[in-house]
Amino acid sequence: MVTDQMRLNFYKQMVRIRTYEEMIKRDYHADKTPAWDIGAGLIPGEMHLSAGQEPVAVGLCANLRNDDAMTAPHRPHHLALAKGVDMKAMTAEIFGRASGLSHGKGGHMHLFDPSQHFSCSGIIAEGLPVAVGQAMAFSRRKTDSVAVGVAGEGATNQGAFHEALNLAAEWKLPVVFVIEDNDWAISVPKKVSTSVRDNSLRAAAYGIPGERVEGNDVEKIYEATKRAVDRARAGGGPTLLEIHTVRLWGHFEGDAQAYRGTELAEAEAKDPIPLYEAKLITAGILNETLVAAIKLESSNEVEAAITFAKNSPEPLASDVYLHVFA
Amino acid sequence: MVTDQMRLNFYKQMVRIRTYEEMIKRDYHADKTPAWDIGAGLIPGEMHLSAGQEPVAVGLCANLRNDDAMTAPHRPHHLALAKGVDMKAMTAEIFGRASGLSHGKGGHMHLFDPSQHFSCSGIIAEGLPVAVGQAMAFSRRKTDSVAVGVAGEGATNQGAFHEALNLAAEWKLPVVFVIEDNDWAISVPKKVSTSVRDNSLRAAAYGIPGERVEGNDVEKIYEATKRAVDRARAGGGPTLLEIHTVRLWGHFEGDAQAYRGTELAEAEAKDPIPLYEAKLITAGILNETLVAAIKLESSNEVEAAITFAKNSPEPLASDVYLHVFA
Amino acid sequence: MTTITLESESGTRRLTTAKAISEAIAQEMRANQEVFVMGEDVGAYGGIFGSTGGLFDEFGASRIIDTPISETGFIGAGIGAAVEGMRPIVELMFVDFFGVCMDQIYNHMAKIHYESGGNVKVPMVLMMAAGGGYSDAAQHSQCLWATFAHMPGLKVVVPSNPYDAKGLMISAIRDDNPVLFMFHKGVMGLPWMAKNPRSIGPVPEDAYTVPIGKAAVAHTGSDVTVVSISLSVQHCLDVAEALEGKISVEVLDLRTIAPLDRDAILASISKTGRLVIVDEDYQSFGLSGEIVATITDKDPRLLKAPVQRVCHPDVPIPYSRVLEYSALPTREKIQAAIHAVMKA
Amino acid sequence: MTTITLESESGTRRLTTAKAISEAIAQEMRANQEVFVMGEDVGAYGGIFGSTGGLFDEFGASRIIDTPISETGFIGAGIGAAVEGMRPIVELMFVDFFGVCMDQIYNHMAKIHYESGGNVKVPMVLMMAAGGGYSDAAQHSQCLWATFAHMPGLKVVVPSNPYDAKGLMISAIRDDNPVLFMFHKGVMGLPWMAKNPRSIGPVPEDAYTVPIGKAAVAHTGSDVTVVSISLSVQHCLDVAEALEGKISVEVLDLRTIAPLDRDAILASISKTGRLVIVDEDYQSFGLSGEIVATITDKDPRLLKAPVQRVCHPDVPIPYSRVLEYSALPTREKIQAAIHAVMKA
Ligand SMILES: Cc1ncc(C[n+]2csc(CCOP(=O)(O)OP(=O)(O)O)c2C)c(N)n1
Ligand SMILES: Cc1ncc(C[n+]2csc(CCOP(=O)(O)OP(=O)(O)O)c2C)c(N)n1
Ligand SMILES: [Mg+2]
Ligand SMILES: [Mg+2]
Repeated sequence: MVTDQMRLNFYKQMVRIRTYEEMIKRDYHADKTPAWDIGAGLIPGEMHLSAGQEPVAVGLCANLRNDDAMTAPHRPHHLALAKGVDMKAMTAEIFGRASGLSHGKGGHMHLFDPSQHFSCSGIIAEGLPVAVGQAMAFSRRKTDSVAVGVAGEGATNQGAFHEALNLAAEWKLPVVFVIEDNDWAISVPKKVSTSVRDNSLRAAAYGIPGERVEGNDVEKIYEATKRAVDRARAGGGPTLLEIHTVRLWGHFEGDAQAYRGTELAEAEAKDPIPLYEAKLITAGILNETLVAAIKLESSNEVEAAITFAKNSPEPLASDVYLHVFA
Repeated sequence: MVTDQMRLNFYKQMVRIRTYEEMIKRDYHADKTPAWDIGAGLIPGEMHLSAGQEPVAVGLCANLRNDDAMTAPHRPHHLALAKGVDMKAMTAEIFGRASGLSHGKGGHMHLFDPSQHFSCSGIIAEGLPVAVGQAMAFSRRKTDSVAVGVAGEGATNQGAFHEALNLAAEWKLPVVFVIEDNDWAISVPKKVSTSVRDNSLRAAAYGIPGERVEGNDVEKIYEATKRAVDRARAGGGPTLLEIHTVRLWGHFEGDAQAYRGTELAEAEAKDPIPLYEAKLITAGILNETLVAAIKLESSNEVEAAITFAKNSPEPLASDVYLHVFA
Repeated sequence: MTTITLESESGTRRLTTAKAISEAIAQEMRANQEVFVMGEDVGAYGGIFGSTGGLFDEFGASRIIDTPISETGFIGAGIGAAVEGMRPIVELMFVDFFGVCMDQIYNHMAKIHYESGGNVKVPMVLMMAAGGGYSDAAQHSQCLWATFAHMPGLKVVVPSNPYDAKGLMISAIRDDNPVLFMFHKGVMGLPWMAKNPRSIGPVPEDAYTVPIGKAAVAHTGSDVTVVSISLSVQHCLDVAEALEGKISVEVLDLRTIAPLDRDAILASISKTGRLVIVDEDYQSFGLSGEIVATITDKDPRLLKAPVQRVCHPDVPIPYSRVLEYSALPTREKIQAAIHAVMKA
Repeated sequence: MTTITLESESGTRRLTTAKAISEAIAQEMRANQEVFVMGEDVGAYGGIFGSTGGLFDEFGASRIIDTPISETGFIGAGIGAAVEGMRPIVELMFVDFFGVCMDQIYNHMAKIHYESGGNVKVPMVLMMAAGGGYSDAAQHSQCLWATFAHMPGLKVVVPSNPYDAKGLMISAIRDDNPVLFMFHKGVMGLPWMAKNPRSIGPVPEDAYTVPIGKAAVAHTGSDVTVVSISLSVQHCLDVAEALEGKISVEVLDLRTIAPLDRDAILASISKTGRLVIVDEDYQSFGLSGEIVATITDKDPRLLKAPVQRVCHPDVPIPYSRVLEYSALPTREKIQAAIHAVMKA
């Protein structure tokens, strides 16, 4: 049962994540011009932002505890924040600072927070087997923690997806596989890459439950992921969920998205945050004052994290030799 | 429609293959003792024989032409012989001779016959994508040839299986995927490795037809593979077939098979050749004289091939440097 | 960074390396119906690093094929098409992803010819981006060319400039062997990367070849031999030019790493006796060791001084700019190494 | 071949390398509940190369886990269990299969510690068989240790005898880093392979460690240094013994390839000035080059003669015995190389 309290919290968290992505986007682009250079500026390197996919992270993580594990893909910020990764340390990492989660060694695609059992990786689908192994540890130690492996719809055609699902199913491990279907893998639409329209159909190949959630609706996502997480926690084994969501921005920052044509405008009209905001206002859970306060609170928090990052020292050049071996 | 003529031919071919495997087994073990050494003797190295699986090769290949392609796995002899690979050149290859298919460079797991578009590889499931590519060439050139990718049931849990099926389905290529389910992957039984009992169920993950054939019955196999090959040839796209067969001998020669326990005796009772022989005798298609003649013809052919191999020269030591580049 | 014009004063046509590559592919595709391109985002997008820019418009979806994220699947499919006699060009977006498809690359693409005793050919190009310098971190910045060069059966070309890129791509497509065509992102002349002036240069319009397996003396000198490959060659040339009149630096651009042009290495070191190796790939068990061994196989006395290796140290590639540049071979480090080898 | 008894006259316990490895695993499993084993045929079968013999009987299916043929899946699962603090031992049956799972090995297992800035540990052993000599052809006979050594973040051990194998396995299990434990099939002392007498030897019963990263002088000498690893060390020792009284051969058994014991190499070459490298891995871009570069980094004049490399030539591994042995480093070739380096 989704309570109004939970609804308000869903909204807050989605706003928090969106604010984060907007401000990262701002600072990412701030100093890369005039001759745009991906390696220049305060935040160098590739940047995959998650605007539009907040409902997945928020609905899913509402079911998770600190001791539950998650492996996220190359587009990880929404998941990290919803999972509880410290915003300051994460931001400092994205800014490549010594105070970052990995002291500047990891960057935006390699966020590691052991306290949240959170990690991500830039190699498509290859985080899924790692989640299976975390679940293996949980089940061997007889805890009731669960592991969640998150990947995009494009990732479902990678061999690692198949192997991970089969292992988890065969060993009946507490894993939830969450596929974020945002219709695109960079410039390649699902229909030219994936031989089934609905990836949850692939659950049949492993004899596990599969479900597709339409609508990018945080409440429906919460409920579907709750069923899956509860099942895993209770020893019922893995579930494959595909959640239809939307990629509001480019694959990475700098992506002109010419390949999207008119679909881009359609996608923009599906922004889940204003839609949910309107719904909660209609339901009397939100009002304009509250909205403004929530947004202000979010920007304050994010600005503080960014300020922390900017004020943190860079790593020492000689630190490059540290942490090759434990 | 399976005619009596075809039945007789099925029987002959199965006997031919079995005879081949028996004689290879004999010569493989002949000179490895007293201290058994896998690398010693006339035929060194690993040896995966196919006794029990003849119905798959014979039923399948009855539908194939020279210009159809096949990629076979590490257990390839039955498939190679049924596909039409020259027995003498193949045997010489297995004996490591200069007159072999690959002048002694390939060996039993690397039989290549371009005239039959036949190849095999020792890496589990990795032949399947290659078959997809051969089908791609056929379809781009608008021929009606088909490609067949063969793998064991253990191979279906390898990522390459998944990727190959998705590609073939997405591109609607003329491929038939044939899974030989002999219940075992070396010492690991299907039930502890595969999360579905029936691999043909996995066709649903690609939106293609899937079918399981029980009984290790050459006629049923012929009919099922005919449906699949005809569909592929007609532009109807790929099919996934799982054929239940039996591994009568060890995974490789020298395998003591302790892990099989009582199942081994059960398997031996399922030898498809005496069963089919009895059926054809009952049906009046075969009689004892004919059986003896067929067996004699087979052993003559195989002995001739082995004699050819044994009498062929070894490659020159300096040939090791040839054929790195074309 | 200077602004780069696409037309030089003399009227010589100047192209970026990316454009030189896609032009090479286009010309071969026009000439040969059996050539086609496969990979992720090679179609409408034009390749993440521009290697297939414009091809989709000319050749359409049937010959410029966007694939699922199934590298084992589509590289394997390329192999299958190649053994049937087609000439596929397959793109693996980043070399760093080799681990999801190395079996197809190494156990199949590279070995089929040998295993078949020469009876099956695999005429295929596998192209891929390499290299760092823009904070793409540990999984998107590697070079790894020595990994492929270590394993027999592959030709591995790694051009440093547009002219060589076009000529080597045409050679690669026409070669009957599998060729790995590795381009450093920094030599591509991309509009969204640091602008390296040497990544744009004169490229003849007609199809021409640059031979696979032949190094080029990119800068002639007599005091010290600097052997390098790919983007690092550009840095070496900058340094060699800066040192002109002071130290006479010979820069050898290997262009191909397998097969290695050992004669060119021996010829240069016989002249200079002093060796600097500049390589963005991980230092140990890589290119630098093989270059040295090429010399000591012949005669260690060819070396008058300890060898200077300016390579990526044996650490994974860090994200932060300060850390990454602390690891990368830079002009400063190259210059310091040249001074060191001259003093020794 | 001589017959080998499992009890020497003196009563010292003698084990095969396979048994030494499985004993090491058993002892660590008894001591630490977090250790478990995963892989294909590691259970009732006992490992295709005997590395897990007897473990299933003692520890059962819950700790000795037979996996599907899903190397990416189960190596990834090992990594996941390791980051949660368990100590998995995962077997990849043949190193040749690395290509189906290299992403887990190299982009994950090896890099997580660095990428996490030291916050996440991956205490895991990945063991695998390597090497040829028994006609298992191109896809089942490779060594490839230099491939792994080239890429930072992995420790790579390659024992040549039972004593080292047990001690290195215990060190590997206790190490907080991912360790690749590579065993040549020829050193395992398997009942179904050529019987190499040095593959059986004295092994203390108690748990003990052999340090990772330390070479051993397996035979002391002063005329020539022969550096080798794995099964080739056994051949080098045979040759060194045969040459006793004629040429004083120092045999250095590296035991670990990454990190490489450069001090041991330099110490020996400083003494002898003559170098032979014997390596069953592909020659180019491999171990031999790095050994040479270790020396020329310091001083090329340490080398009094051209280096002799007795390595697998740069060709895929052929099937036929005559072809394979034409490529493999044999006692004859090692001896010839020693004579050559002494004459130069
Ligand atoms: C194995 C591998 N192949 C290719 C890539 C390059 N790549 C990065 S993101 C991406 C698209 C991923 O699509 P999807 O899984 O749908 O996730 P999304 O980006 O839509 O969130 C690709 C192809 C990669 N990182 N890893
Ligand atoms: C990628 C890979 N992993 C493991 C192996 C080792 N191996 C060879 S055959 C085999 C079992 C194959 O079982 P299955 O696919 O059922 O074929 P079968 O042997 O029963 O014919 C294994 C694990 C391999 N060759 N390749
Ligand atoms: Mg997507
Ligand atoms: Mg089987």
